Amino acid sequence: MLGNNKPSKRSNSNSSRRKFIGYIGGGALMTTMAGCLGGDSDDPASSGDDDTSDDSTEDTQTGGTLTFAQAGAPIKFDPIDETDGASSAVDAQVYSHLFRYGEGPDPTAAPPHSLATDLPEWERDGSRMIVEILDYAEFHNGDHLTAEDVQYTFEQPLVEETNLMSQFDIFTDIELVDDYTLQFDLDIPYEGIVHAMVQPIVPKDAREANRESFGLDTVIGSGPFELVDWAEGEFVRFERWDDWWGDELPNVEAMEWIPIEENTTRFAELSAGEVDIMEDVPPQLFEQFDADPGVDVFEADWLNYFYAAFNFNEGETTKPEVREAIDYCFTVETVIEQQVEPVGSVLHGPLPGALAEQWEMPVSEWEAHWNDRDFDRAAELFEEAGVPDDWTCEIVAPPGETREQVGISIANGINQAGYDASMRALDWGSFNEITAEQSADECNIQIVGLTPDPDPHSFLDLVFHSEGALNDAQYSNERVDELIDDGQRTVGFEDRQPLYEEAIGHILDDRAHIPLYNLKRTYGVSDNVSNFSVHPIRNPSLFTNRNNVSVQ
Amino acid sequence: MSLFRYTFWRLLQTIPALFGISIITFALINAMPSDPVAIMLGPEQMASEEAIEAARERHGLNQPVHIRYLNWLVAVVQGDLGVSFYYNGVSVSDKILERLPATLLLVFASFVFSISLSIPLGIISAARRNKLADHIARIISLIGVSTPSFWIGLILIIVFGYYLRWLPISGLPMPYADPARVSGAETQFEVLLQTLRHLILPTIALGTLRMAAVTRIQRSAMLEVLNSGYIDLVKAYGVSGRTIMRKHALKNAQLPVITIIGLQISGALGGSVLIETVFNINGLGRLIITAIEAQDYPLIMGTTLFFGIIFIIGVVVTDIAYAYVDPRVSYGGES
Amino acid sequence: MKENIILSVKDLETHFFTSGGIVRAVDGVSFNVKSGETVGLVGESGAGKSITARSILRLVDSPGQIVGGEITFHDQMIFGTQERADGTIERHPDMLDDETLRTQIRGSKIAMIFQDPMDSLNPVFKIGDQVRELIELNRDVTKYEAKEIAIETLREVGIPDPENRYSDYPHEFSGGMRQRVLIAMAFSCQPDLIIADEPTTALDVTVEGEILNLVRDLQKKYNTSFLWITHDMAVIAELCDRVNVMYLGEIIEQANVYDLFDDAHHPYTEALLKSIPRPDVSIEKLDPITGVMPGAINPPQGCRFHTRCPDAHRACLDTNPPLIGLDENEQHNVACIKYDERTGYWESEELENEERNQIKGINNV
Amino acid sequence: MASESKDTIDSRPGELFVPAEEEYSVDNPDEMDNSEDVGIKYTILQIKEDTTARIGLYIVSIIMIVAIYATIDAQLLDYAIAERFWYHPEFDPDSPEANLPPIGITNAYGEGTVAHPLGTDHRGRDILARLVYGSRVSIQAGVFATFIGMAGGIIIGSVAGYYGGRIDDLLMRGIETLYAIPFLVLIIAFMSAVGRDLVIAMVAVSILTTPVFARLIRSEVLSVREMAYVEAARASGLRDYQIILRHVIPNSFASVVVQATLQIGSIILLIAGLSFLGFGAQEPTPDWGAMLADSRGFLLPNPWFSVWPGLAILITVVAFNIVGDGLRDALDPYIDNSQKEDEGRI
Repeated sequence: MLGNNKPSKRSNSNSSRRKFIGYIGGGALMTTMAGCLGGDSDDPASSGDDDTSDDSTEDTQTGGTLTFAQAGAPIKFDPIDETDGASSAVDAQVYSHLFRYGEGPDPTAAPPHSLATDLPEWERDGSRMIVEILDYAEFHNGDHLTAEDVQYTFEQPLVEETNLMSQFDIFTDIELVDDYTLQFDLDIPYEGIVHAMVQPIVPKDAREANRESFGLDTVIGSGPFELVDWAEGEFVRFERWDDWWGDELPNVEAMEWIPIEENTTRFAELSAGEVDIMEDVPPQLFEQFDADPGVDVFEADWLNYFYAAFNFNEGETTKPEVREAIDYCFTVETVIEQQVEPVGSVLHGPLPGALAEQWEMPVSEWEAHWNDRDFDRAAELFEEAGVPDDWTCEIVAPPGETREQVGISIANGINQAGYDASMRALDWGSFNEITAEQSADECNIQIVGLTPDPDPHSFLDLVFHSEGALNDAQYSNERVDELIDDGQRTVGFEDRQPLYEEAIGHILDDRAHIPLYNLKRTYGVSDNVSNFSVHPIRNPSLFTNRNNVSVQ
Repeated sequence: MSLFRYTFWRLLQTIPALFGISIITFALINAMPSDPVAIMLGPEQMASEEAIEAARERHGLNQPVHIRYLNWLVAVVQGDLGVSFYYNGVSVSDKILERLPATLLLVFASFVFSISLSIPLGIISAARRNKLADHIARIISLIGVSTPSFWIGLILIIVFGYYLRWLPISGLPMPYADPARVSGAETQFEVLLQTLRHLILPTIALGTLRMAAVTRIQRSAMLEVLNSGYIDLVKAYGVSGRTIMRKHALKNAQLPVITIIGLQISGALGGSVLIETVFNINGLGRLIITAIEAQDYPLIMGTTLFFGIIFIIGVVVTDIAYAYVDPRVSYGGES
Repeated sequence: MKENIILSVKDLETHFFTSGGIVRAVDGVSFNVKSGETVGLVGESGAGKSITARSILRLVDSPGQIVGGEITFHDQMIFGTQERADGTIERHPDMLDDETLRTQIRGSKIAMIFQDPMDSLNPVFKIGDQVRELIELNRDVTKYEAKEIAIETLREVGIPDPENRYSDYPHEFSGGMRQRVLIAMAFSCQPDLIIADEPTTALDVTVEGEILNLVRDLQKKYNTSFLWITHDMAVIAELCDRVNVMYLGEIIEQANVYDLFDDAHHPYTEALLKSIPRPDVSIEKLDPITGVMPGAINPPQGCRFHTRCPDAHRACLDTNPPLIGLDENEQHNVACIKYDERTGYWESEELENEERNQIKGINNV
Repeated sequence: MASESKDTIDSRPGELFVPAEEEYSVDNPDEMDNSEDVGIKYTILQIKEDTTARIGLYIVSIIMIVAIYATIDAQLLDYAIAERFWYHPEFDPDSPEANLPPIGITNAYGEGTVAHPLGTDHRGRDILARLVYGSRVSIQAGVFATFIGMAGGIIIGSVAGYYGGRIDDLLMRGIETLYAIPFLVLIIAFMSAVGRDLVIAMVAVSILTTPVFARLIRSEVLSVREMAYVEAARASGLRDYQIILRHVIPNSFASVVVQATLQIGSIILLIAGLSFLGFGAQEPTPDWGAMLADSRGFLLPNPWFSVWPGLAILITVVAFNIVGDGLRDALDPYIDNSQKEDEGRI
């Protein structure tokens, strides 16, 4: 839903464009991001040490209040103009979505959790889709939910030019076939657009009545929970909407979400029983979870991709030998094992583990492509490339503990190879300025993360296509551009897969990036909560087509 | 000159100071390297060119600086501090008024804590000069003045928050908040109890420095007073030691304490920024940190202005209190 | 002059234990004050006059200590010592404890007028209240009566429109007015003895004249005995009946005022008299006493004045002369070996200046 | 309240008994002669006697030596000494030669071991090493900012105090504005505008300590200006700036020195506060405040991690304050410094 850029809308030149790179990870100064994409190959529950699958058999009590400690404070609950993950997590409870995710990372239709009664029917070889929605959905204020509301939800971001504008401007036209059926026309055919349609639907009339206060004072959705009261930075209080039009009601009667930004305090409230679930468990507290029997850690693999991108615009990193030399400066496995485990795992290619498997990518080949640490070889390559002795490799990254540590380890490696290297963590504003300029003496390597839709196209197009929205490193390779554009147009897995495999092959040969790691979503859950589960993409999953959490 | 006219005149004098603050803050903010719009649109957006341009237009960021300052000033005079970027859509004044009570409560509590402890401590240590009580008081106040307030906060959190779990360590519910919104409280009285429980640790952390400083001043002021002629006189006329302390000496020894309290308000407000961060209290202090990190121009201007206003009110109040206590200072006369 | 002595001071010693050494500010002073009599205590600054005065009311703070001698007022012993078995001195059993001293003596029996009017009135309280409080404390009268007395006394000491000035603050009074208030305070408590510690020094001459006349009238009216401390011989001549001249912590001459002025014996007293203009005697040139009073930490050998005494002989170095009576009923005593044949003063040669300075050099640490 | 009456007799030196008196102290009775109590020699002598001041002086000198060593090693030799004999305070070199314990999150913040007496931080760096090198930041900031603040304050204060009138009002209004915004808020706004870096933090703090000295010196100058010898100097035709430099400033020097020592202490606290909020020294520079900020994330696994930096700050500031108090008592026991004691402390 969040995060991907509309490929068809080519922005003109690659001039200094201000871009943001999807950023995930705990400890962000700004609010933390709710889950975007997380692939989890088999069992939906995480690979953590929890065992949710079996306790659904015991009699789940209903009632009670679930308290949930968010890592960031939500600001506004208007799906049309969403700014941060904490707010979108709240929206997921209050609004019903057009489509929902099933067990794995593919969008499905699962009424009453999703408004769409079925997956979209494609026409005009992929450039038109028909979506049918159920006819008995109602909003909290009693208004009836019709196709008009859905149309309004997808068109309004363009009218108000909100942040979601770039996601929905792929739709050239949205027509109401009848009260409960819509026809979406796409600028260019793109199968993955369905991911962007797992979108909370707003009540048109209620929102138009007072657009300014919608999402602040008045929050009207059609989901199983009503938002009864909230104070920014203090709490958000939900109550179960007993006459919800769905066939099943959530077990918990009410929910209280409290933002506690400080990791340790959040954990203390959890272990003190003040809070039932805690979002985002920092690595250093994993030991505390083992020590405390009353709480468990749930981990979900997240479809994100953290990498070190070289500056192709100017400076030493434009030379392939220098990029290879830097590869020799550190062993990615040891750095990630030291700095990122147990909150993430190492990656060797631009697609995260689950997605790579789903698209049958040669992961073992990718792994062989990267070298272990060898300072002499690195020094030789630097010599070969004629790098001046006083060269300083400038590494930059936006704020974030894990990213800074990885950056420092890389800088150490380059130091050992005889060249100077400096690692700077910048606040978001200056990071964007510097990466937009890509000047040689400001930014040779940028370390950052990406959270696009779980479709290879959006991963590759964004940063490897010469006109990709986030390709400010200005990597360009015609063959790769061709493969990505074809990949988007073709329909069907068999035809798209080889295109992407070849494109990634070129990318790895050019060493455009050094893939680093994939971060997991972590939740600390106390024992008196049952049926809690994590999902590769949408978290926290409290009351969904997959589970219905309950609390003692 | 009556008290009222003195207050009015004193407030008038603060207008240039307020004006000065707004200029300094506006100048500082415009020197900020990065572009607030880029941040405003949030890191997870794939914002395209148009979205950025639109946001820039919406917040009037493309006019020249001095025009923007004048618009801002005109708006402020009418009480409209503009709309916050970060909390998109929420007006700055609402956000500040929403967060102000927590800071005021915290600063007020820290003053009550520090004054109620430091004045008796200062007096006792002056009365029992070079005796045990004096040495203890001096050691406490010396350490108190030299300890970083946020470090005390951390230690209190470790000891009372995590290990002993006696006291809550995060958040600060307002006493007037309605019970439904405060966890663990049904009646309004219980809300008050919760507020007090939440206040204890942050108040100690913020108040220790002030308590120590006022103790030192109270002690040296008391010593000076005790060595003065009028104390000799009343002693010679058979007035008891207790009355001398409680009546004759105390009132004079309060004067330097009152002036220093006025000056400490600025320190306390500064300190609250730290303590609110440590104790996760949603006050003005944390708001300004969030505002600065998000380079939210109007919010920064608003909070800095409010900090200035609170300080100036504090100084004026202490001046009046001083004039009330010390007859030599006639209101507005040759003070 | 009535015979009964109301205050008697014998061998009073008050020392200060400072880091630089023990300062013998008052080193064996004896005198007495008869009822209705005004006794003067005169000497240069640093002679220990004020310390003597404050010792009488035990107002000496640390590091100062009254370490010896006896002070009795009527039949009450304000200060006294006795020897313990092991030779150390302890407090005399019938010496008044602090509480009784405070309630029965201070203010009610003995009052004090301080030197610096600017610093002796509490700046944050009204003048009237300060006077009323002392009256109320030292005379068993009601609050209302005390206020009446206060206003009356203020009028008596010459403060215009006392009813209104009652509620004014000290900073609204001039130096002279404030001194009048201090005097009002003293008299209003109807004490038997008032100790005046250089009350007019801080005032300019004209105001000083008025204050002196005021005090003389009130003294006659209430027949209060006075212990007047000053460094100004003119004030002594004006007010006092008997005089004690002090030098470096000791009384070196005692006499009633006429004998002192006409027939001064001690060289220091003569020098003092020579150094001021006198209406009754015409002298060409005032010659001030050479040198400065030495430090009291270790005073000069023998007679303490010998370092500056024009008639100093070698014998003066041997003993520190006690007060000896010049006549039978000891009205006029002097502490100088010139008047005591046994000391061999006349046989020894005169001390040379260098020797005197040299000796002086020793004690100047 | 005051000790009422104590009838017990406690003997004082020299077997003389002491009648219990209300214990209100008189420092030096009016009869005392203390004409020689002046001059630097005497001040040092006084401090020697004052045991606490002496202790303070020792601690301050130790810390100064450590800071100077750290500055030399860090800025000139680029941690050469640290690397050979000890641990590199900024990086966690996972180079095998440095035979360091394996660095990584899981075993990073070990408790105190022989190799790491105070344990290691979340990046495996030795806490003791970082404390030593962190002293560089605090002392540099404290001393640097104080001197600049003092210089600025002397200039502004003496000009305002000496000339008075409109200049005085103008300068004082400016100073008051700086005072109106709480110290920390103004610095944070300043830092966010100009950029977060230690040098900038120091400059910001020194600009903002100027008012403290300006007010102090102005009041001193006002009192000194009335003195006879300044009148005499003016009468003898000395130009204003000569009078200020030769007469006015030296005489107000006593309280300036005292205020400077106390000010260093409060600046160290302020810089620690700034670093705690992320506005002071940036990673990986070792800095006490920043260490405290890092330690917040590890209060549970390793509470000691946040104790040591705080203790370092406490001891340093206590030392400066003791020396400041000692100086004040030595230079002028009755210096009316109570007013100027500690404006602007956070």
